[in-house]
Amino acid sequence: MMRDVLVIGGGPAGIAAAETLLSLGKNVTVVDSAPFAGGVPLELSCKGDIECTRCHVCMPRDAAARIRPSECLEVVPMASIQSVAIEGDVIKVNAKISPRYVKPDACIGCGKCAAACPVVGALVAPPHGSIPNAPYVNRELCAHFTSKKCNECAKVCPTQAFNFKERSKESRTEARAVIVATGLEPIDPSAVQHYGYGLYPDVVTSLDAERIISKYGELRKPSDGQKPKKLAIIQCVGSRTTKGGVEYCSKFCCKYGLRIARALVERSPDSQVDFLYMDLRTFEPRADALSWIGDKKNFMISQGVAAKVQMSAAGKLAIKRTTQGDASIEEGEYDMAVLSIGGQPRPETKVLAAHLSLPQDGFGFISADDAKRRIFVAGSCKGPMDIEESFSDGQAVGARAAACLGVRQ
Amino acid sequence: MSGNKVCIILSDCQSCSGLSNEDMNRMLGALKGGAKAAHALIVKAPCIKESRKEIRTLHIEGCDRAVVGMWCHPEKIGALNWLPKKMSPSLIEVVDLSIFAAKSTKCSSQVDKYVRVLHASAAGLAHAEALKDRKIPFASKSVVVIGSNDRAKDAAKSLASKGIHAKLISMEPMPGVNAENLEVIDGATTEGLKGIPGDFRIAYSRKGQRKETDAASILLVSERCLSKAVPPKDSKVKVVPLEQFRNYSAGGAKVKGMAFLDDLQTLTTAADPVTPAWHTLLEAAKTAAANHMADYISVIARDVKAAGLLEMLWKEAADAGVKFIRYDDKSRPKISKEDSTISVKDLVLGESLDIPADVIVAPITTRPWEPMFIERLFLPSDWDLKSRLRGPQRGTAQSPCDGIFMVGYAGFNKLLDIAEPELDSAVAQISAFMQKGCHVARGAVAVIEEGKCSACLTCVRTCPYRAAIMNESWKAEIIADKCAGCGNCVAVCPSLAIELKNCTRPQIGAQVAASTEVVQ
Amino acid sequence: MSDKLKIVAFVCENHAMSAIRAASIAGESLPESVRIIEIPCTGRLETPQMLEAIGGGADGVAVIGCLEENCYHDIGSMLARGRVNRIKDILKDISMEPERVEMINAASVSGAMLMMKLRQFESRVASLPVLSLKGAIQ
Amino acid sequence: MIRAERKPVSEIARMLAGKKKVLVVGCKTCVAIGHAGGEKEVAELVSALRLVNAKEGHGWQFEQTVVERQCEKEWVRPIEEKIISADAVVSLACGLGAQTIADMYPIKQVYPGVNTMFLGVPEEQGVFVEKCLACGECVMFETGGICPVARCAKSMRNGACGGSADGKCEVNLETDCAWYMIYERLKLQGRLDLMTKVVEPKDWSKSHAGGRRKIVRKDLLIQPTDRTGTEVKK
Repeated sequence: MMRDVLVIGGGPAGIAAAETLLSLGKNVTVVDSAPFAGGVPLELSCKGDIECTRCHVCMPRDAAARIRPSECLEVVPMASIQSVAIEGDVIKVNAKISPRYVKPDACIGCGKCAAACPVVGALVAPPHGSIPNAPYVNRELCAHFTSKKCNECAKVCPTQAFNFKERSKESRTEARAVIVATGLEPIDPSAVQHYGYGLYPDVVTSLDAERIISKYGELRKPSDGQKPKKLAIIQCVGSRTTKGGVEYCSKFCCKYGLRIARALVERSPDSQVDFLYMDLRTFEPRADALSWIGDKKNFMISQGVAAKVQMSAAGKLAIKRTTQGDASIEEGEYDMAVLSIGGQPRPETKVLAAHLSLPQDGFGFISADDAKRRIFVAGSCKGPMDIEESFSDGQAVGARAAACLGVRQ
Repeated sequence: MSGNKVCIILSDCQSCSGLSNEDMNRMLGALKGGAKAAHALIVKAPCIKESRKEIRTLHIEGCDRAVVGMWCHPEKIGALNWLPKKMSPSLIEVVDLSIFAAKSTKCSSQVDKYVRVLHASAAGLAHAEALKDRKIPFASKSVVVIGSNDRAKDAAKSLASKGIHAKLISMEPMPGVNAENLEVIDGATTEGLKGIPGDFRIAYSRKGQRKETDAASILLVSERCLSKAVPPKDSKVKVVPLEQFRNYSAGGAKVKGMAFLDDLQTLTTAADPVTPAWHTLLEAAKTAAANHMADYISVIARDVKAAGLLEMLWKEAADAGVKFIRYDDKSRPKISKEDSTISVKDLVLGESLDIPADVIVAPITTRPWEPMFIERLFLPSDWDLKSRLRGPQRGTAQSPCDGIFMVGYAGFNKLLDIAEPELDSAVAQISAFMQKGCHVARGAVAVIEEGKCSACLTCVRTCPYRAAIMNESWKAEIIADKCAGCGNCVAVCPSLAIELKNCTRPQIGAQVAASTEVVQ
Repeated sequence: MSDKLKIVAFVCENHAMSAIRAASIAGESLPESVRIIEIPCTGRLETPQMLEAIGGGADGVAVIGCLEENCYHDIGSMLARGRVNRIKDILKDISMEPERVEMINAASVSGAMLMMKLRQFESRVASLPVLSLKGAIQ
Repeated sequence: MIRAERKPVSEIARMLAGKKKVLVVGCKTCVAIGHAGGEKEVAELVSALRLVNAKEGHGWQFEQTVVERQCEKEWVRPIEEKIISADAVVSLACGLGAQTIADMYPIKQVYPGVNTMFLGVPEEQGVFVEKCLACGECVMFETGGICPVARCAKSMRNGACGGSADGKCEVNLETDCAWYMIYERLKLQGRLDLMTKVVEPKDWSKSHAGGRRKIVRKDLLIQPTDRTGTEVKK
């Protein structure tokens, strides 16, 4: 049936646009390829220990939790867009929804299935601020599909919300306006061999580190589950390079790197954290961005990007890096390395922009929207943005879309 | 303890609670047993339509309030219009017992814990009183934008284009700004603010007269950031502010060396850092290189903050011949007095260089951020500092008071490039706020007991919403329409003169006692 | 060891409660001995209430509020931390263990970390000598 | 305002050893405004003492009350029977209030619950700073409104002692040197000549050094004048 606005992509920008549209009296459908609408912040963890470090992870998720109960909002998760057609002033989109194996309205959020599931990562419980607020079964890992017929979760579920026979289905949506908010895709650093991602288990990307912290509440080494005593945070991985990455600066990794460093330093004063960066491109003045260091001893910040990560004789990670000032090469031994990876446009953004005939720049970012045909673009699919900026942009574009649909003032 | 008016309603969702029938009856017996509730009964699961109707028309004589024990989050059932009609909504407490259930072990061993949780809620609810939130329609239809920079102008214009009557109050004259339903009050300084969201009264003084205007919502737009960077006088170097580089570059003669600085503070002893707009700095450097305004063009910066796609602009400037030099905090660049060069120790190359710099272009922001600006405007007195440290709890531009939005340096101390989307988002939030059309004054507010106040001003200083003020008879008074019911004033008052409705001291004491009691 | 232990947790209804609800949906149950009391903001809590909680038989008092500078009511968790520190001084002064009272800051998204901190607090309180109060506080 | 700070609870508990009925009296003016002895602090002290009582079993029974101003006899009289029926009275008022009760009921043991500290102002919420010594002879007018007696650690009268480093007093590095501030203030007011004025030593007999002091207001005194027609004696 006819909706006012269709938001493609439920990340910070999509959620912000949806919230603004709902408060301006429009009904919204949010289509997202992930199991939960909420985007990358759903996998990120809070970086604050006592004081808030303003990483803005909770801002879009709280907004999603606020708009979740409203009836004028419809969320279609795990949907991959098949075709987009513009007939007259109606935009028709049909998408294929892959099976979730859980009926969201039946789930009462009691959490017993998440406790009962034997395989780590098979049953993904809904994090705070995810829409729909029901778990999702990862078909590759779930023992029901891979090996024996295990249905621990179905046995425990009080409302029989599990339905393993679910098939993927079609969904057709028509709307009078579309907001493209497909966001960014993390850059895979394994293309850059000298960081050793994929070779050494304790070299993790920032997203892996976030998943570990969100799951266990603290950072643990994937190799043996212990807390790392000495770790390095390497900035600009995959960004600002011409070999194995993107040429532009991904803008959010500096803000992210400093906050994950602060979280690790403040939560475990006994572990040593080294922060290796090229340029500090945070948005506050430099003094404010580094004011939290004070006289903490277990934090070292050095300008000079890590050149090489190897396994040292003692089984630790040996990281070669340029040092400040005298531009020599130094090597340090670390238990763990967190690669602060950048972001690049998703393949779906390129396909979608082609469908909607939106102009794209050299890197695949959408460079302009088309208000006449009521097609808008919000968030980091226009250019690298951090969570806060894409949230503001989402609100702005949401209001613009509502204005073009005629808001009664 | 007058616990007799409370009735505990337990929903017998067998499957969701994991309790067998006789567990449920044992629990009902324990609930009746405690002296906390006058009445306890079991109802069918509220997720079934008929049972919702039945609960709606429930009548329990002698009980005007109820604790409803449920086994899933109320949001799953949808709107809470199925609760007993005869009881005031503020006297019904819905408890989600699934939070307390042990996720893996057998549930029947949990009955005592559930009973204790319900008893604690009942003990607290016994002292509650019926409250109602009041909807106060907006008295004014206009929005006041305060700021004397072109971002404030854009904000006011875009609000006016959205059909909202906008008033722009700016300190500096704003010639030639006229649009349909936009009223410009320039050359005015704001004096103070009173009123509640939707009905603000802003006092301002213009040409010596003190006037007042009404507003439903306020947008504070401040672009300037604090800077006392004074260019060095005794050297022969010419300093061009970055903001005026465009008209300088039109007529500027060719010089031997031109240096762009990220922060003039490095050459002077100014305390506060300047946050330059890197987009304008890189554009200026590129145009300088493009029309050969100097033989040696350099950008001297602590960090080259060309974030995002600006990196491409940096690459273009570098290809056009601009040299980028990074210095360290400890070894700052210095202007030599005799010839016009800047000596700086390059961080990457490691040795110190003498950069020819007949002309220095640096961001020198002129108008300082006015601390008094915030003090007069309803926000807590030390808010101007705190506003920069505010967390994301209310989104990007929202201040603690509904209806007041802050953008640019008023919001976060961010680089000016970021203020663009933030401004549009603030305008979006204002149009959403105006769409609401009414301000909800909470029922559960703090109330000051007559005569107990010793006028110590602590609540006035503490209240984040500026709802506590001193009235004419020099006693504290809490404006009920502004209070958000956080209770911080209740805890700081030295004379225990303030009490928060439905969260009073006896209620918390009763809940603490009930939860530490051993259930038989 | 923890069935007899009683920990009273004053939880702020904004970020802290949604963190606990999210953790419960993700399958992490509350530690056995924690009893939750919901208050509009941790800034509402007063020192006598915490002392009466300990006197009334609680072995530990946890005050769970929002992160500082991200508090929904802006200053609540800062004031609460100040009062918890004052209670710690009083407890140390009357030779009781100050570790019985703790301030925990949690954002709505850090459910797992909050449960970990609560479990750590519960084990710390359990390791303290049993609180033998002859008469409860009248 | 008179500023006070509550004594450690253990010290108060030691005073109450062996007592049964304990009355804790607060005061609603200076110590309430200074968050030291108001109703909130009375409640806090009573719950802390109850905890001590539950822990060590002293068998105390507490009664808590607050009077408008404890340094006035008329305000203390309304709680007379409470005082008489109590074995010990803990007064959370400043020294004046505690001694008023002690003088009115000499047989009662009145214990101070707070240490009366100084006359001070709130520098920030929760931070109280001493700014007056009540030395009996105010000289503030010739030092630009900054009292050198109270705010200089050595009460210098003729300029700084010379030990201060970048404006901070050598005795306590947190506090500003009073004479540094006086110089800045006089420079602002254009009265720098006062810095060079030599002032004779201070007459400390007007302060507490001259024994307990007394103010007599003839216009308020309700007393027959002395038959011999001489002035009323000091």
